[in-house]
Amino acid sequence: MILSIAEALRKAIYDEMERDDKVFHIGEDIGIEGGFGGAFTVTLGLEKSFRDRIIDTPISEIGIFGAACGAAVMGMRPIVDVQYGDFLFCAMDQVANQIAKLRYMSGGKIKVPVVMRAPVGVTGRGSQHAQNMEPYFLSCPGIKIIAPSTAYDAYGLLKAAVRDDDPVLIFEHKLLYGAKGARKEEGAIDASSEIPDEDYTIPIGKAIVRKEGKDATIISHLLMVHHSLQAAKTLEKEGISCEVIDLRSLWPLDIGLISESVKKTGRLFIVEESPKQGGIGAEVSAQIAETIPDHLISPIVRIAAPNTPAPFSPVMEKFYIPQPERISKEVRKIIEEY
Amino acid sequence: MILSIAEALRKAIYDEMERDDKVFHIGEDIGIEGGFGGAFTVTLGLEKSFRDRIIDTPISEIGIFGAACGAAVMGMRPIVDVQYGDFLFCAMDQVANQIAKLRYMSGGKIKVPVVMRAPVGVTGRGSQHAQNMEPYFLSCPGIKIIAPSTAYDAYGLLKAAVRDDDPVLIFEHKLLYGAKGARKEEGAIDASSEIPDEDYTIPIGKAIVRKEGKDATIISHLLMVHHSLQAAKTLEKEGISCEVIDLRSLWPLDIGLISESVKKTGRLFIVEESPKQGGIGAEVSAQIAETIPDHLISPIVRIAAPNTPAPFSPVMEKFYIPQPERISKEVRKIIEEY
Amino acid sequence: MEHEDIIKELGKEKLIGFYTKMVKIRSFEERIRFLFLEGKMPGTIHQYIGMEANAVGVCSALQKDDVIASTHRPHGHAIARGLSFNEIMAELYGRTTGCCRGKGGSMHLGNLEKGMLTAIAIVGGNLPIVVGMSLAFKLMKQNRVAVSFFGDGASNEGSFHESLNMAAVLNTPSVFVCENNQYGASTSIKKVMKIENIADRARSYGIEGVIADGMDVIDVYIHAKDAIEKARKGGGPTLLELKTFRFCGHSRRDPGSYIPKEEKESWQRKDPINNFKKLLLNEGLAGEDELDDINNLIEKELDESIIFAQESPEPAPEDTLKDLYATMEVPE
Amino acid sequence: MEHEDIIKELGKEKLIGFYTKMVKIRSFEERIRFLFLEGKMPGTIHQYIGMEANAVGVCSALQKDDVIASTHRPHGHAIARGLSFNEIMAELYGRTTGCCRGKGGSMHLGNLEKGMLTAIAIVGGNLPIVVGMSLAFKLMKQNRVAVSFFGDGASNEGSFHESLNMAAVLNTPSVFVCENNQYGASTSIKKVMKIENIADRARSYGIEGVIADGMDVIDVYIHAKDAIEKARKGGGPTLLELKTFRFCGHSRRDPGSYIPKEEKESWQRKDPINNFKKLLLNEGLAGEDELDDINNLIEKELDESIIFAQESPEPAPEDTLKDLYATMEVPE
Ligand SMILES: Cc1ncc(C[n+]2csc(CCOP(=O)(O)OP(=O)(O)O)c2C)c(N)n1
Ligand SMILES: Cc1ncc(C[n+]2csc(CCOP(=O)(O)OP(=O)(O)O)c2C)c(N)n1
Ligand SMILES: [Mg+2]
Ligand SMILES: [Mg+2]
Repeated sequence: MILSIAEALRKAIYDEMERDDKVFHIGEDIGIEGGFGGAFTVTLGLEKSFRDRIIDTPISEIGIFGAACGAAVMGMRPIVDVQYGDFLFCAMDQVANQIAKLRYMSGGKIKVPVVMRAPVGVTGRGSQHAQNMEPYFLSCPGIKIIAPSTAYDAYGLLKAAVRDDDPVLIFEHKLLYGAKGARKEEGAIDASSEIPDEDYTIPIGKAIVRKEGKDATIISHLLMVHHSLQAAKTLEKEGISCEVIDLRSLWPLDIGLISESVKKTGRLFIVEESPKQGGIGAEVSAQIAETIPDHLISPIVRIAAPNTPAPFSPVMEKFYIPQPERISKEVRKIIEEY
Repeated sequence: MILSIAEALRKAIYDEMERDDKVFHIGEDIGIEGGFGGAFTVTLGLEKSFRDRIIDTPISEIGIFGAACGAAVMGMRPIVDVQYGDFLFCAMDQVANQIAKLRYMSGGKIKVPVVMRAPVGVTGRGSQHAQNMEPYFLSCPGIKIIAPSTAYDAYGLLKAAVRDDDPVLIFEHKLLYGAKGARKEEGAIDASSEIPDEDYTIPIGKAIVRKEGKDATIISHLLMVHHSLQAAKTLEKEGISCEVIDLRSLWPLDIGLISESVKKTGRLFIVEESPKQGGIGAEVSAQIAETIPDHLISPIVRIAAPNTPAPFSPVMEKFYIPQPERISKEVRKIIEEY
Repeated sequence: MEHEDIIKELGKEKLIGFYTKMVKIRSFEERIRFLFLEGKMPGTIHQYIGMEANAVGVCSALQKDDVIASTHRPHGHAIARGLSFNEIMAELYGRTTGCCRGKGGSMHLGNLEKGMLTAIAIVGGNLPIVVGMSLAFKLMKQNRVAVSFFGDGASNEGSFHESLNMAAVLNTPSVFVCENNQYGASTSIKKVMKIENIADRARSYGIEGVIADGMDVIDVYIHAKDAIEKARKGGGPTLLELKTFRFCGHSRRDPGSYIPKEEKESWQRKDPINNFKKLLLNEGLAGEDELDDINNLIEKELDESIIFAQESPEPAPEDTLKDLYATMEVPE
Repeated sequence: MEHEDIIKELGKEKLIGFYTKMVKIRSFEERIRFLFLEGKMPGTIHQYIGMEANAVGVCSALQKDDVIASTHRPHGHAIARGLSFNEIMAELYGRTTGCCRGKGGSMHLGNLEKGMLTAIAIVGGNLPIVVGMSLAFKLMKQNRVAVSFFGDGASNEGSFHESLNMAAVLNTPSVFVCENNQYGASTSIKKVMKIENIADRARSYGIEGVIADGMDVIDVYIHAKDAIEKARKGGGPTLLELKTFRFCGHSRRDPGSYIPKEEKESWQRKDPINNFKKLLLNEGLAGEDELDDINNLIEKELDESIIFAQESPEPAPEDTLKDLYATMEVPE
């Protein structure tokens, strides 16, 4: 059946909860009758099937993440919803000091299988409901990070995350959910997929080539995969053949696949929606520069948001988010120059 | 007079408080009679001169950073002490969502001149009192980041920070304070300097060459500057001439100075005490790789802690922190290979 | 004091002022709701319909150089604090003439020159900042007060706890106004706290907790005035809980289906504007015509502000790079 | 119940057990203080001297599969919960035989198999986790209880507020034990809260707040038992405040000069071990010899644990790279 990302995530949660009664979901407004199913409808209706395991909480992010941490340590499989990724900062101590470190501090004697679901993306709400939080967690050992750009991946990655014995942070993009009706997001992109009726997972740590090409490698995740593919399409018409890689996992990074591609194309572009400073692009760039610099025909280019918070006005917002045109322009420029 | 970093910071705070009655200091245990003067003696005794402006608080990091934020908006010049940088996570929302963004969200109509003092460094206390927090804030537009490795710089940079109209985060290293007596840290390094008796500041955003050299550029900050200099000394004896640059400011980065050096030496090593993943080294590496890749004779090398939290045992801790021997080994290896 | 005496003491002008401000808020919210529904406005909004007596009652008790801080639901606070329709409307349209030059949008309205901090859209996020603003007043020996508006939901955040305790021990001139509208997003307070009155939480900090009827602007005003003047005199912070309700969804997209019909209706009978209007008429403080004129003027002002906003220049894309640092350009 | 009756009910064995555990803690702390002063031990420590009755009273009321969570000051909790001197001592020495294999150190002691979570050195950081542990028990329909130990200082953290409220509304089997030792580091609670009893903060969450004498192991035990059994029976969380004092500095380097002499002395007269010893002797529950034997045995056990620790293997440097992920190697 064809599902949107929101639906695919919902199905994954449903299926995992049915499979394993240790799985529960906790968050604000996730299971209220007549409510939203979380800020982006992902959990809508799940409380009807699992009233005890869809747990609505006070607005208390420290409490929520701590609760998930403690429950995980005792053998449960919590999934946390944080409404907007930006609010991860409110729970940052629980995420970065506790969830990420507990196993290590215990000498490997306990495990903390928490799944944390965080919507990200710059979407007309101003600076505090807009951040792509990925870079903050890339600096934090102990957490795996995934970021599905299609419904197929969303289903398989979330299931893999629930079954993983380590903490997994899954970033979901507001413009990719495919929420419908009143909750449809402006500027949303269709990321729905055919979801086969089988129990599949997608391995954490594996990127995927979304489009093959030979002149340039474009690396991205979430919404930027779609923008990159669009740019690649434009460039293709001009005779520039781009390989587009969807990272899917930000940690661990599938540097193997990226390297293979760069060895082939000789050119690397990293596209991300967060500010360039200290972004995902920096890490990817550094790994390539220190391992296979000789394969680069041209300088690595990071295409990112500017080094500012997200502005509100649509005009500025459009400038802020790397658009397909900007991506193709940057690629074109490099190809022309080198 | 010759002062340790702790003393130089104390003097800077004293001098700034005397100069401007808008300056105040807020934090836990900073001005208690018979107490510590903060966790590392920096504010010791200051309450005797400025009882109203050395403000002891409950253990409430959200409250402390919020209080500084609000006071700054209303025209005060707060300095915050956070005991251990690790606790910044407890106040992360106030730092990253409020302090960093308020001016921007207001359309530039307000300003938030907060100085945040955060001790960092891996020092025998286990994972939660050990983190080098710099990378988390490098991803956060709106905050300037400084990191003095000498008492001279500590004095000048802190003064510059207090006078700066933007939020400034100053990372101080536990092993460089030079605290004395019972509060001396094991493994501490002497970073004291002659502090001239004049009102000087050090511009934020300017790195400095600590040692000139022609074969390789080593970039670092805080404790790693001292380790790098030691490595450079060893290498010098072997005929390898290293240029050692002390970043001093992590944001903005003095990429100009770094580039000049790399153009000269052709080799870049970035040393940092935090895990490699998503670290400062990634950003520096990416900036160099995208601007002057042709000047590189050899691949950029990041020398950092492993991608784990800090372990407790001294044996593992020593392995965790990049030691001078490791730095010289890495440089030597590259020089031999390229 | 009895209600009647109070009305006398406040006098016609002030009371008509209350009415006007409340209608301003209501009319503004009704109008932009349509602009949103018609797709003319970008972003999202959280509206203040039904809660008008809170902002107006509190802000009317403030002096010019006092400061308020607001939340994701700031339209009412902004209007009550005296921001103009123009600067608010233009901000919602993301124009350069907006109070945040288009950088903030609905959730970050503010104009510090008029005594309102840029609104903080992180639930509970403004309380610690209000402690700081009032701490600044105390340190500078200024007789000013800082007021935090926040919701019932926010009172479950750690920031609430730390802020009230810190304000208590630092004895800052702060007033914490909890607008208890019974819901945090879709969640009834009954589900997320086991106490009846949020005001009771004041006891944990050794400060006063006070309850007022958030559907009665006069009751709000009186209690707010007490708390504000107490703070101004060095008496420290107060937690003021206003019992209220929103007559709209949580945000633009929310039909509010989680609220039982009876609950909604029982609160709607307490409509702060309708009832206050009746009072004005009954007490002979105003005639229907006079009030109609007020409404009409407001509608006109709204028309103008929409035109103002729509005709205001859009920011240049590159304006994105402005306004972050006071002392430097955004580094590349 | 009167103290006398209680003593009868508890019986000799249990009471001698209390004594033994308290002396174990005290002796351990005294011993490692010297090891630190002599520079034989790495790291830093926060000691539990004077507070022994808290850990022992509470942990004695627990069942085997209950769980506790501790803080930066965890030695007493670890010993009371039944971790062995060997595994604790070896951890302080950073050896592979330590309860955290040398990865944790003093501030992160724990052994979940023995019912103690890896200690959390972030003040207030363990409370939310305890909510989660007890939530797990509730969801799994296990009759287990989770206990958080934390300090007076921690009760000013946002995490305290969120945790107690959440435990209250989720009705989890949690007990929040606030060891009010009058100081958070160098700061007197009088400076950082305007209330007398932290237990009163329970009212903000609609749960019970109880005070016990933290210098009296029996009083602690009784109140802890009530709270724990209430939680176990589905009665929800309790905030249990123990009035106590530390007879040592905050941390290894702290001479505690900020504590007035009289305050120190008045508390020292309440020494939980001395007084309990007197009680045992007075009630004829034990003779001096018997107690001396206990002390001697403990000293011997300590000697052995120091040898055990010192002779235990150091981790290999590369062990740094182990124990982070359960499912993969640390990526390069
Ligand atoms: C820290 C944080 N958590 C969650 C949210 C999402 N959110 C926005 S408004 C809201 C409800 C707030 O309830 P309340 O404080 O009662 O204010 P009200 O909306 O009723 O005015 C929530 C959960 C947020 N903005 N910030
Ligand atoms: C979030 C956080 N802030 C500050 C500290 C530094 N610190 C460690 S212990 C301590 C005092 C704690 O006081 P209390 O909670 O009363 O416990 P006690 O030390 O008295 O047992 C402080 C401030 C910390 N570890 N974590
Ligand atoms: Mg509400
Ligand atoms: Mg204490």
